[in-house]
Amino acid sequence: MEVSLPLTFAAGLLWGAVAFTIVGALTAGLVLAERKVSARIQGRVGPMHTGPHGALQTIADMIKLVMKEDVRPARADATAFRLGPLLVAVPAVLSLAVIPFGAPLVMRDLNVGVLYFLAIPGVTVIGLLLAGWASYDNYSFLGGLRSSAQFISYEIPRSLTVVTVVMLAGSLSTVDVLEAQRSVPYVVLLPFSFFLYCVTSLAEINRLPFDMPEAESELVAGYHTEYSGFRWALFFLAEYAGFFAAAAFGAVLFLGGGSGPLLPPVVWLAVKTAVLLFIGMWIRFTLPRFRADQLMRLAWKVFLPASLVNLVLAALIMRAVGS
Amino acid sequence: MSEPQNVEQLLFIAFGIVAAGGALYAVVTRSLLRSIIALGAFLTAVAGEFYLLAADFLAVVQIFVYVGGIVVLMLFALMLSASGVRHPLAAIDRPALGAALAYSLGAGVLWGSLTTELPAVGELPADAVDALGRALLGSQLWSFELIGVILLASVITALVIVRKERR
Amino acid sequence: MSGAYLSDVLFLLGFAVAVVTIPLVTLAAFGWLRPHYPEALKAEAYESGMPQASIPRRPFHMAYYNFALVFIVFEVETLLLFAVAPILRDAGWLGLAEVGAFVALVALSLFYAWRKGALVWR
Amino acid sequence: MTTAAVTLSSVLFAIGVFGVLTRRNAISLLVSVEIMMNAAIINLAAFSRLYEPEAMTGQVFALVGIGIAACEAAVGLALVLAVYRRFGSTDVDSIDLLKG
Repeated sequence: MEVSLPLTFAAGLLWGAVAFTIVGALTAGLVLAERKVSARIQGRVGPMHTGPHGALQTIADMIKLVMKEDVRPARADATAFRLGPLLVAVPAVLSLAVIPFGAPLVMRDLNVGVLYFLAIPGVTVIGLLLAGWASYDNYSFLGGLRSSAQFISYEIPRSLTVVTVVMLAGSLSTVDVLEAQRSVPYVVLLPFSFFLYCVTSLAEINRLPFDMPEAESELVAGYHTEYSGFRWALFFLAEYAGFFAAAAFGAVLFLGGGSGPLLPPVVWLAVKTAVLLFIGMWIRFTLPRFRADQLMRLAWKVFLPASLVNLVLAALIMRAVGS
Repeated sequence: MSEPQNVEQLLFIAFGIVAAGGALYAVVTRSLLRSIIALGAFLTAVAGEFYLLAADFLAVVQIFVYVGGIVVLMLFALMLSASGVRHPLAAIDRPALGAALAYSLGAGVLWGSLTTELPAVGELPADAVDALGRALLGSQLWSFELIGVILLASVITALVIVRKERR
Repeated sequence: MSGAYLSDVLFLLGFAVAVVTIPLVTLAAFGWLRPHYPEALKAEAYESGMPQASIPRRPFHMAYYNFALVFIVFEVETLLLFAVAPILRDAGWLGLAEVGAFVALVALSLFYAWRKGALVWR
Repeated sequence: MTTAAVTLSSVLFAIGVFGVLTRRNAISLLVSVEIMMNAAIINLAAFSRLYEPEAMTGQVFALVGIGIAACEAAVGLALVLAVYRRFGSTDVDSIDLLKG
């Protein structure tokens, strides 16, 4: 063993802290970017007052959020109410541990990295259900149920789509998947998988046009109706952490991650992730929202069969072409 | 102190304590919600044990299926069956008798497994995930296809049970 | 060999400890900065300004459970596909046929659930 | 490690047995059964390193065990809900066909 064990633990602690900080900073950046992008798309200017062109707006928002009163409904189940946001936010950040950010910044190359990335966010569902149930509020309850139903429905086609990548790469390690894309990124070989991955990921992280669970016109704010201040901020953080993780993982799986000419890998990965994030925002402000029944029908009757067909076709073509 | 074997042993015991604690809380608490949350903690600790036992694929499957699946299913069932009840509670019957029986059964199992002569830990395959896949498509093919059949059967059964009662 | 597993666990444990501790510490650290004015009205559940009309502990539709049920079955099937996917490239036509039979079973369960109307959101 | 694993497995199994014997609520029963199931799977994972470690037989069996646990939970909870809708309770004692 080249690295001593206590050092490995310390490295884990350090990377955990780094990942959380990155996510915090990214959330601030992404919220601002999203406001500006949405403003541009909808012909507005977005936040302008705090800092030059409103650049410090989200910093001000963050300060506001940690300073806000922490209100809990009188009839809420205290333990579950506290546990909910943690169980939503922590897995979202934990899943980042296997994303290879480039040569010096591979946090951890697990043998089952791809599966780890898909499995950990599944814990989020428990958090959503707990938060909705514990609040003792009709909107929260329905919001929690809908969110979790949507999440589990899209988890299947998303995972099935990733199977094709694993099949081609011949490994479950994220680093090996990158290695296998040396010559040609998988977006060229598996364009349909890439499309399916992007759409189902958007749905799984509850973003428009798939943000039914939080449809403010119907359910107020969904499962986090009763949350305020920092606890609410954790849900918010989780949403953007999930958005970022899905984009970065998509860049690793389909776009060749950090490979590219001239610039260092981290920069290339950042550029590719940013492109995917921008597409996500673009979609959010361009398409209308789906209805709950349409969402579920899409997941089970369109995306799931499509991902199965995609898998079979990919396997057959791979076999016929021969490596 | 940082001898790998000792650290491994220590971690295994630590996870074991969390697992046993979670399991114990899950069976003795009266609150059904807490029981299920404790089950989640127990299952996560067991996933850690799997990883230490060189079964990393199994550990991830444990998180995926048990924590992200079965626990969620139980929460759904709890919430479906708790109309009008703020904190669903469940009674515990004759704990002394149950404890005595469980203790003697557990002690019997423990005695049995500790007195059995077990072979030493063998050489593990270099690429465990690969080996698992080969086993599933090779010597263990029947179990691979069998799970598929069982899963199909359980979809049919469960949907029939759920549908029958609908009026 | 087993050292790799051990250090993976240690790393992930450290990672998890950090990720769980940071929000808890932040929450506690800003506790003294936060205002705290408890009020009976504030602790009411939100219902657009009206008193809570119905309690949120009522039976919701079975459709939710149907989806959860089909979900868990498909999850196990997906994981098994993950287990065999890495070796499929050099498993030959036979391996492909074996996995094909499994995928057919998956498709059959989907078809059954579809026909039974379990995939309809009501 | 093997000793620790079989010890842990026995302890968890006993806890599961306790739950099954003392609980009347159907969901609690399933929780206890899952604990026993996991105890068995720990043993399978541990024995995978002892018997035919190259062939991964133990781990394949553990995988089958997890799959079966998932089926059991799906069918079991479907039964729980059917019972609940019929008898208005998830207590197994409330199942009384004569009253049905």
